[in-house]
This record gives sequence, C-alpha cells and structure tokens, in this order.
Amino acid sequence: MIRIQPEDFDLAEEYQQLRQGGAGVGAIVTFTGLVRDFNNIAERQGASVETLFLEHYPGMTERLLEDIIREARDRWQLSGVTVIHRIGELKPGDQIVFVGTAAAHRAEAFAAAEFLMDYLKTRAAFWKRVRRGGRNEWLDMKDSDRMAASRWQREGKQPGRDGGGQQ
Amino acid sequence: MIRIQPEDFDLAEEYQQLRQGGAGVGAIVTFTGLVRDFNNIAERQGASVETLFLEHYPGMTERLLEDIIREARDRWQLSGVTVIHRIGELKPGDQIVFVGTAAAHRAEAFAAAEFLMDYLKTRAAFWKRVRRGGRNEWLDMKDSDRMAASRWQREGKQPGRDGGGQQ
Amino acid sequence: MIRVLFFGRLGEYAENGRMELTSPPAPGTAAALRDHLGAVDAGLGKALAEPQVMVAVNQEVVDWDSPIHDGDEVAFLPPVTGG
Amino acid sequence: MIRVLFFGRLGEYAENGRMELTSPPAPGTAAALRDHLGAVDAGLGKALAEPQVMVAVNQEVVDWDSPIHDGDEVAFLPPVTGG
Repeated sequence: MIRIQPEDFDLAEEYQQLRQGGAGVGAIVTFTGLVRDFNNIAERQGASVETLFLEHYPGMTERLLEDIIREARDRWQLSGVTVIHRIGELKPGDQIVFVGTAAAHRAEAFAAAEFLMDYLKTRAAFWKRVRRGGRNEWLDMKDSDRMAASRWQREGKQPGRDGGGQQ
Repeated sequence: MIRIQPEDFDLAEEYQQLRQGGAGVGAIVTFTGLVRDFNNIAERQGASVETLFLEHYPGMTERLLEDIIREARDRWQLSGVTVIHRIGELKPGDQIVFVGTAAAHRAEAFAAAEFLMDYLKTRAAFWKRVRRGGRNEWLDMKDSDRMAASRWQREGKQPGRDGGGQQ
Repeated sequence: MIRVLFFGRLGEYAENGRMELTSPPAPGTAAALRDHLGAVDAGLGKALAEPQVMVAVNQEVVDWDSPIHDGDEVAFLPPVTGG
Repeated sequence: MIRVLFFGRLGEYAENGRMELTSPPAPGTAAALRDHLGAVDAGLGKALAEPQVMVAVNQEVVDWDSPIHDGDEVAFLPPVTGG
C-alpha cells in the first residue's frame, strides 16, 4: 500500500494492518523517519531555518513507489508492505516517512524495509527545501544515501533497473 | 530498556518512548516477532499442537540482554534501545518479542535492531516448547538463526565475545 | 503543445515550476529541449546542465536523446532528497 | 551446597528442573559435576553430553574445566530458542 499525503500517520494503525497477514506472519519491521533539527538538516550555518517543505511529482512519485514495492516483493517473500511519505510543510520531530514490512521470517522483513528506505531516499520523486531568512534553499542528496542505495544494485545493471535476486 | 514479562506489549507506547530521544532522532526501527502457526514452528507432522510455552533463566536472561544492548550501543550511535521478550504461554498471532531502536540515521537504527534480534535468537537464555498430544516437546535452534548471528562475529573472537567495532 | 515541469531547485526558473511550449524544439529530443531552454535563460541552462539532472517524458525517466512529441509532459528532475 | 538448574529439554530430568548437591563432585569442575550427574542418571548423562549444551556458573557461561565452589549456582543450558 502506498500513500502520499500531507496528513500525519499513525504507526499503531499501520502495524495492525500489517499484522492482518494471516497465521504465517512472524516478523513485522517498521521504519519511521522523523524530521531532525532543521539546521542540522541544512548542514551549514546561517540564518535559522523557518520551515521544511516537501515537494513531489504527483503521478510519477506513485509510479516509482509502485516499481520499488514490486521489486521488493520480487526479491523477498512478503505478506505485507506499506509505504507512506508525507508532503508539504513539516516541523522538527514530525513523522515524514513510514515503511512497514511483514513476512514469515525476520531477515526478509528487515531487508525489504531497508531496501525500500534506501530507494525512497534516492529514487522516489521527492525534493526537500528549507526556508530561512525569507529564502528557499533546496537540499542536496547525501552521499551516504547514494552509497546505501547502490548496495542493492547488481553488476552490469543500470541504477534502479535491476529486477529480482537476493542481495 | 529491557523487559521480560508474561504480559503483552503495546507497539505504539514503545514507539512514543523511543521518539522522546530529542531533536536528533531521525530514524526509529521497530521489530515485532509474532507467534506463527504452531505446527509450522514445530516443523514436523504429528498431533496438533496445543500450546507454546517460553521458559527463561531469570537473572541470567537479563544479564545477557544487558550485554547485548551494551554491545549494540558500542557499535552504533543510538539514542534509544528497547528490548521486550515475553515468557509463559502464548498462542498463534501473539506478540512474542519487540526490539526498537532510535538513532540519527537509519543505517544505525536498522543495523542495531537486526543485530539485537539475531542475538536474541541465539544467545539470550530463552527456550521454547510446544505441547501436543499431552507431551512437551522442546524446539531446536534453527540453522538460519545460527548463521544470522554469526554475521556479527569478528575473526579470531569467541561467539558473542566480540566487543565494539562496526560490522 | 509541450508541457514542461521543473522540480526542486529548478522550479525557480519558471512560474509555478512549469511552462508550455507550442512544439518540441528541433530535432525533437529531450536534449534539444534542454538546450532551447538554456538559450532562452542562461541561469536555467546552467542548472539543467548539472550532471545529476534527469529528464522524464510522460513520467518516465528517459535518456537525453529520447524523442519528444506534441502532447508530451516533460519534467526536469534534480537529484531527489526524499525520506 | 550446590544448586543445579536444568533448562529447556534438560528440565525433565529433575523435579521442577532443579536439584541440590551437598558439595561439588571431585575434582570440583563443571565437567566433574556433569559426569557425576550422568553416572546417577544415564538419560541425563546422554542429554548433557550433547555438544551444544553449555554450562553457567553463577549465571555466567564458563568452560567445562571451570571450578565449582560450595554455594555456587550451576545451570545446564541447551541451545536457546528465543524470539
């Protein structure tokens, strides 16, 4: 399930949903991303940051997320997958992204959740900007995110174009 | 925080606790283990299973969990760690174990949660038995769990005796 | 008509991050459209020339030599920063 | 007095999974205690001889040649199956 929304989400509700996967569900992993202190995010000094704003490409974002989830389901046996990404204005401490996975075994649930997060950071059509001193500043992708995502790529394949197969 | 208890736990409460780690918390990972269908767990045919029971070694269990958590905190920058393990009689679908980690970055939160689960499966003093046809049967450790735990060991060290250092 | 969308830091070069062209600039590739926009606005041209900028046609990321047809939606995408 | 605890499948060899010995069997090592118990109950002896069984003295896993003193708590631990 994919949701892109300005509204907040409720971890407990999402978890209960993932638990409904039947008697075979033995492992549920949830990842929740929170907005960290803005100035930390912007990673440089200057006027203090007023807001964090998330823009997306409606339509394309959903399509990319569907691809990502399909890829995760190809790689691992999953009984449930949920991806929620918030858009619009957020403040420090706010929940920004949720990934939940349910599987028979924990290795699958962990790997799929991490895979989805790595790809959300590097492939899904979201852009973050901060506003400070009355000006908008767009944030750059972190090298650590690029490296994290590259773990999942297989030799001789285009980034993000590799189909099934275990890591 | 470590809790060993017959009582069920509430994911939402544990999550809110982990969220209280201050403005630096950017990533919260939760793992919840559920009791799968008993006959599946016992992994062989026969009379149908009546109950699942978890025994532990009071005192030693807590000590081992403290060691494991200390090791996780040595390896990764964590702003919060929670481990809950239930004991006593459980039924299919019940929550049996919870691991929650909070960190600035998702890589740390994921790695620590997986590390803690691998060690809980192989090093903490818990034993599972099923009752069927009026007889108790103790379950064996799965090879997959042994292998998962061995990932974290460093060369030339005893299992479970390796201190700090990244994977 | 070609609908052109600009995301992230590219959005500042067009009102509301979008513009419309009556037809694809010759020879009708994504690269030609990029070069055309750069010729009109040097700042935009420089921003689009960044090596990490990608182009999507009808919401699918494509190579720069991909064709653009009348009615297409073309989007210029700087590196994403989601999650 | 030595307090001896048996966990998991080993528990069936002692009432409530525990027994008490007045003193450590000579020469006072964990292995000597294991052998002593095996001499009294062949079934228990066989179960304790499984290579994956571990011994803890005062809640610390130790080698089989570790000494056991009066007042110690000795526990025999089959492979764990938590989580």
